[in-house]
Amino acid sequence: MTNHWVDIKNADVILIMGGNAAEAHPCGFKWVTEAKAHRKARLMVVDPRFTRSAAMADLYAPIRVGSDIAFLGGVINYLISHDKLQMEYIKAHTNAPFIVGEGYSLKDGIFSGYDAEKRKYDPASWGYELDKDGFAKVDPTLENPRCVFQILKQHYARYTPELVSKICGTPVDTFKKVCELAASTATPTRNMTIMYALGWTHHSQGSEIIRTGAILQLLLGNIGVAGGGMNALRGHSNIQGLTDLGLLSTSLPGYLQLPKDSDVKYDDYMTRLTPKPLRPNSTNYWGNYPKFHVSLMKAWYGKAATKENNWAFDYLPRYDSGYDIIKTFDLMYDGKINGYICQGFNPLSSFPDTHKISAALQKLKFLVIIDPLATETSNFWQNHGEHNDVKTEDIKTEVFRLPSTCFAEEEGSLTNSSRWLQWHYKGAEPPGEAKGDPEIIGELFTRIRALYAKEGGVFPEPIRDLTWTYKIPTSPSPEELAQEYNGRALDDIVDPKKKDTILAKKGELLGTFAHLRDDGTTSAGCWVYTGAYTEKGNMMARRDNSDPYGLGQTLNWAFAWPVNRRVLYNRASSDAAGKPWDPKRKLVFWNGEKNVGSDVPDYRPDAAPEEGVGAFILTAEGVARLFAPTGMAEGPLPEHYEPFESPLKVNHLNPGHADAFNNPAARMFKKDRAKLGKPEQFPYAATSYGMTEHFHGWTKHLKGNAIIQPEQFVEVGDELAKEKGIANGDRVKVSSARGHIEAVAVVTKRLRALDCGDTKVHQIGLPNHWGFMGLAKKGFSVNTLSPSVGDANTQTPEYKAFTVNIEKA
Amino acid sequence: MEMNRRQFFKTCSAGLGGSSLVMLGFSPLAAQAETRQFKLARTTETRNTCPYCSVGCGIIMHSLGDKAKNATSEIIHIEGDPDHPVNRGTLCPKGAGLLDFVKSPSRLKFPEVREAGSNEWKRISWDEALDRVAKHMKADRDANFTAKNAKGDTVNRWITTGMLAASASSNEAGYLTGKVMRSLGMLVFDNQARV
Amino acid sequence: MSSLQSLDIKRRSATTLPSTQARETLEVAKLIDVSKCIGCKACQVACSEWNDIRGDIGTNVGVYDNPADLGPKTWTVMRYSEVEEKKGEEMAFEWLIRKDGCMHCAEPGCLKACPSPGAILQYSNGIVDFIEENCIGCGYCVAGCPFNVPRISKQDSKAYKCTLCSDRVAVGLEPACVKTCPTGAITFGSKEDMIDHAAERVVDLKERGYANAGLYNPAGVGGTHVMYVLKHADKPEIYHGLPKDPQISATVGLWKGVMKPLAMLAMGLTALTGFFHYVKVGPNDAEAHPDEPEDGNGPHVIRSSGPGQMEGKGNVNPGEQA
Amino acid sequence: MKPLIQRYSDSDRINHWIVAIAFVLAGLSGLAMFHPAFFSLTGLFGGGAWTRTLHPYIGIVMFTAFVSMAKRFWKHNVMVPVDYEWLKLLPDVLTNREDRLPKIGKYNAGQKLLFWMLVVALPTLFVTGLIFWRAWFAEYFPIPVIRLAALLHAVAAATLITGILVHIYAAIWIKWTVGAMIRGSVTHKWAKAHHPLWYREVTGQPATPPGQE
Repeated sequence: MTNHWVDIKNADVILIMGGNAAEAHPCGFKWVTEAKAHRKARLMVVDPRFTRSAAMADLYAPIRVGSDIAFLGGVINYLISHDKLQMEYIKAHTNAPFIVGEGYSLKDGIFSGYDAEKRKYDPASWGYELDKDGFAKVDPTLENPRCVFQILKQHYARYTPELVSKICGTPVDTFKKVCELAASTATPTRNMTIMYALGWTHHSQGSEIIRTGAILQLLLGNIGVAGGGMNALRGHSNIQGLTDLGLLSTSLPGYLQLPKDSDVKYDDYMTRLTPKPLRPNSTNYWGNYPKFHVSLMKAWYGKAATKENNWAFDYLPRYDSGYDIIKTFDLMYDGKINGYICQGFNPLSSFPDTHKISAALQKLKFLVIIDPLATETSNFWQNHGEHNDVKTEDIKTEVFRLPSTCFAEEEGSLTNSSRWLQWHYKGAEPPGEAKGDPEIIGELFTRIRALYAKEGGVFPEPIRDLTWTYKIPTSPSPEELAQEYNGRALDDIVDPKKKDTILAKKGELLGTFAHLRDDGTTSAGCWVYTGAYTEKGNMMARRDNSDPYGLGQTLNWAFAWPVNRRVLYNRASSDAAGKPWDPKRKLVFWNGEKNVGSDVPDYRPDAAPEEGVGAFILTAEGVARLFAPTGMAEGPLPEHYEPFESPLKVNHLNPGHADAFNNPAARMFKKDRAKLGKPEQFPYAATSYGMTEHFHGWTKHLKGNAIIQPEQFVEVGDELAKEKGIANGDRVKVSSARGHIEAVAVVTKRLRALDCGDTKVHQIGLPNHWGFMGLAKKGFSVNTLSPSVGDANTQTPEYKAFTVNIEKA
Repeated sequence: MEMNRRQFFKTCSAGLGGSSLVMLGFSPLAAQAETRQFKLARTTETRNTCPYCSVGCGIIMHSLGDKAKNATSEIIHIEGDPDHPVNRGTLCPKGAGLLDFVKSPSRLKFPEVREAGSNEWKRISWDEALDRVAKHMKADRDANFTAKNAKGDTVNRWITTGMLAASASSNEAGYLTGKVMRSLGMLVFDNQARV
Repeated sequence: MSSLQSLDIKRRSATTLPSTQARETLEVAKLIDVSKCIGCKACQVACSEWNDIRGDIGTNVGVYDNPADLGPKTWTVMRYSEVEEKKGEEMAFEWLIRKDGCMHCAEPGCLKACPSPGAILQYSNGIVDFIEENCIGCGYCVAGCPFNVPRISKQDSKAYKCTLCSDRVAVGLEPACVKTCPTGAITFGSKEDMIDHAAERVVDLKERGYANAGLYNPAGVGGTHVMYVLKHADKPEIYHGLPKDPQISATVGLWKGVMKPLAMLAMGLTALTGFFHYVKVGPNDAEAHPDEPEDGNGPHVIRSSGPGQMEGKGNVNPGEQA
Repeated sequence: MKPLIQRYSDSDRINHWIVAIAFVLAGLSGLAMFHPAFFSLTGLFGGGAWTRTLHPYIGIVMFTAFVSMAKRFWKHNVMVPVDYEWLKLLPDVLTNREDRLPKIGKYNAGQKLLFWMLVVALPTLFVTGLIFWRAWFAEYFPIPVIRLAALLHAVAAATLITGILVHIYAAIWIKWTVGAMIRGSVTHKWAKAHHPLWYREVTGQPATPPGQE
């Protein structure tokens, strides 16, 4: 989240789209009801279903699954055509004035630089026009036809209300009401917050949907302000933490990246990942990449990482491509993966195309499960009739199931959506012989290291040299690990501006990542977390919940990364001159000497307004990127494309170009593309999601939750049900090109048929909480139906938009 | 309670006896009416965070005993932490049911292995389980480690064994897992952020 | 009599004498603001977790209402209704979700109907509580309650319902469902505070187009210690059958009201009349009349209306008649 | 030893006393649950819960036994014109001036009315009792029906008890009547005095009521 949970109470308008906060984050949703009760805020929900969030909304708009970019593009069109823009904010804090190079173009939904075979773009043509010093040219008057603002206007001129209504199926008048309510926050004294979750990420153009939301918020001046922001409501208690710690295929901790094959030399890697500022006044904080990287390598390899061996650069694996879960299980399906470790994860239920996942798992030589619960994946080799029809004797996988502790039996920190690292304590002994995760990993690693020491083996150096200074080698303690990722001074750190002052003495825990060095004199396992465990103690365990400014800024509760900033880009809560947009909701402003306020400035504290330092310190531009020349796989501006399985036969935005029907840059393997359903056999749009009573597949193992939602069901609109002769409570069979499931039908008025031009689109809801294990009634994995195709940038599977057929069972 | 045959006869004899007793003034005292005793009166409180969604609600776990050595601290109740600035003591239907997670009959208790082709779990010791896994991993790494790519550049990667890390494990466990798996050269490595 | 001093008893079931009246304690109330309720069932789970009760894992019959009804191990349950109602000028689709459970009436129908002394207590703070040790499992409370809340367990034939967490309130804590409610739809405090809070909420709801928003605190049962804020207070029945003007049914009123003294009187007077009649008129003894000639020597006719009785079979025990 | 006339057969009497005993037990347990003053009567049945458990079963015994009794006695209880005459002379009945009463058969009008009251009350008790028998049947009935059943049950029970009190008193008041139901036989005098037509019927003697010649 750019802001945080409690800050939602400061909002005047709340848009919940691509998420269902009332059901998936009820205690966070409290702050929506607080905003409604105490600020007269208005809640609007845009969702294919009338969810329990919609039950609380002042305005609900139905939408066809997968057409979010068209909807948001339409709102942007409305803002521009009705001049409902916060122009001062746009000029001060966005790259609207930047001038784009001539090479850029968009025709029939395809941007310049597209290679049709490789389904890849070369972003070179999207770059800014640079001056002789390498800085981007700007036109403060915003008149230049190739400045970002004009290109944006031109781009979204096509998203007229009528076309949006035809693509999304949302009635025009309802759509206009959403636009008016959003437009009402174009003034400095009214802010809108957007709360989204997997409803936006689970698409083949998920990242671009989120960028469209960000553009919308920037045009309204709602980023970096109290009650504003782009707020991703993360799914798991520590999904934010593990993302920050770089537990993703090509990542390193702190959003650093692993080297590629093409980074043959250390300098290639460094130059590729250390950006140059695009404006003279841009902080361009990523320019400190070497400090973070070297500190990481010192934390991991200690003395073995020296300047001479480029800080143990070759100890890091280089990647030829990402190994996301769709690619992984495709390789596994082809027998190219021998071993797999599932720690607290249930792929058989949560990955797309369950039959393919099951077939892939059967090819494994060994599978290791580390989990507190008995999951479906651990029993993938058992035949459970229609719910898991496999031949046990033919499956040769050796499966190890290791019992781990649950939250109550372990100590450590979790990072929530608001980037708060919160420490928790152990309250009970684990059942039986269960062990904590650090102990299991510690035991495993020390044995592997011992085997390499005894028997030798291939490239043992990184295993031998990995720092392991834990008092109990087989069971590293949470404090030791927290101190390691926080980072230490390996030598006295001197203040570059004032040579006599020592910022941190040798051996001390560092207080901020500003003290990190690229000369090997500092270590930090995860630079964004520096400041979590300092000489002043465990900041994550702080419990002072005082809120001195009444804006919900509880800076002394736990620790928020980066350096306890609670609202990111909070300098943008003031104008160019440093004066707050809204005097009643001040975040960070210039008080004549310093940038101060109710939050730790996301900005150089002593940067005076005259210096014109941009408020977005991590971008090379120094300001927010309406137009993104780099970073996105499918284009600098979000464009609407259909999901890979769409009930429509044509993309009404770009009917002319075959490649522009769905995301031209999304990767899909041949065998998965062959299993895409056509509207003729599978006419109904479907989306899979979670209910408030259950947490994914965990809580079906819990009696309390099994009672309140005992049996698998699908939600069917009453019009479609009448057509198909399905009565409420009947058993129905839902099938896609990849398989079928059976469940009870909940016939409801909360799912309406949508008119998308000449096609009437029915939508079906598929909650995914059941399986062949647990206390609740046995059920099917809903992902038996979902397609194996992911977002072009993150490869997050398209769980939220595919097509199915339905009939009485 | 419903009458069955054995109870019927027992009743008749008791009824006769009982009524005669009543006549002699020995009527059973009206039971002491009492609301339920407050069950948290002497429990130990431990602060924790709900493991489910990313609101990160604060919870208080009440466990038996006062941490005396001989008393195993069993959790008997979990409630919201009123001091936590986000949930202020509230919990959603999942958080409010956390006790059933700690107590779930599906909790795994012992390391088990399913041998190739077998159709049942076999309980094994931690040592055996970890040794066999370590051997599997080393064997696969040694067999399939890619030191150089087709062009001959150093890549040092191992892509034939992968891992999915738990998004409910702590930052400390996550950091250690990341550090260990990268030291082995693992690229097939993800967590729930991917889905 | 309850051993918890802080919960003084105002009224005991099946007890003709008044309970202790000396102390005046704070009257508490739980306010359920349906307009803020997201139907997440956290209150159901918190209630079952606090009270250590778990209903059965049922089936889905096509609705979200799980469990389908209150039960001996389900003391509160969410009821879902999909309706079209007026909002401002035009009709709008609404998903009304109401937390059902004991209303803790000021005039509790259950307590009035209960035949067992001390099985149902009304404390001076307004809580109506079932004391299961004294419950005889007759089910009268089910008949007495205007909201159909009490449930009799098939397992132990005891009556169960929401206790408004009398054990927590007794030590000064708020009920478990109140504490856990994520959106603060359920609030707890003095009845006075809750009425004020409800008034604030009604103002906000009226501004959002719900002209008939109001507080549901039915006078028919003397007001309740569980109150609702409803967007459509003029039509409570659309909230899955919330009674419009609940009160103790006339039939129960009769049965547990006038019938009792009337019946006692009838039986008492009959017995007394008989006794004094006997005192006055004395026995009617045919044997006291003088003998008649036919008396002594008539034939021994032993014949009765019963079948199979053989004539003349003397079965009279001579000693009997003397 | 005076000669006797058979008034009730053995099975009549057994049947009657089964109903009577069941009535007492059902009555006491019913009253225990009807009025708080009587709640201590639950002690006779081993406590409140046992009282609630046993009452319906006892009620069923009473009802079934009464059905067979009704089959036996209903013919003698059909109202005839002379009964209404008898009723008009109630003051004479109550002051033992039987001589002024018309000649009546096996049962007088009071007894007949009681019989028909029972024929109404007991089935009502049975049906309404089943309806709100919480353990087995109550769940199948809507609550308003249960409320009505409870009320009718109370009304029928009160009527029944009052009626039986009169019945018991009458049996004590008219001497030797209890003996008639216990041993089954009455003396000639008793029969002639109280039930002359019945007397004539069983003995073939013209019955001249005592004190009238």
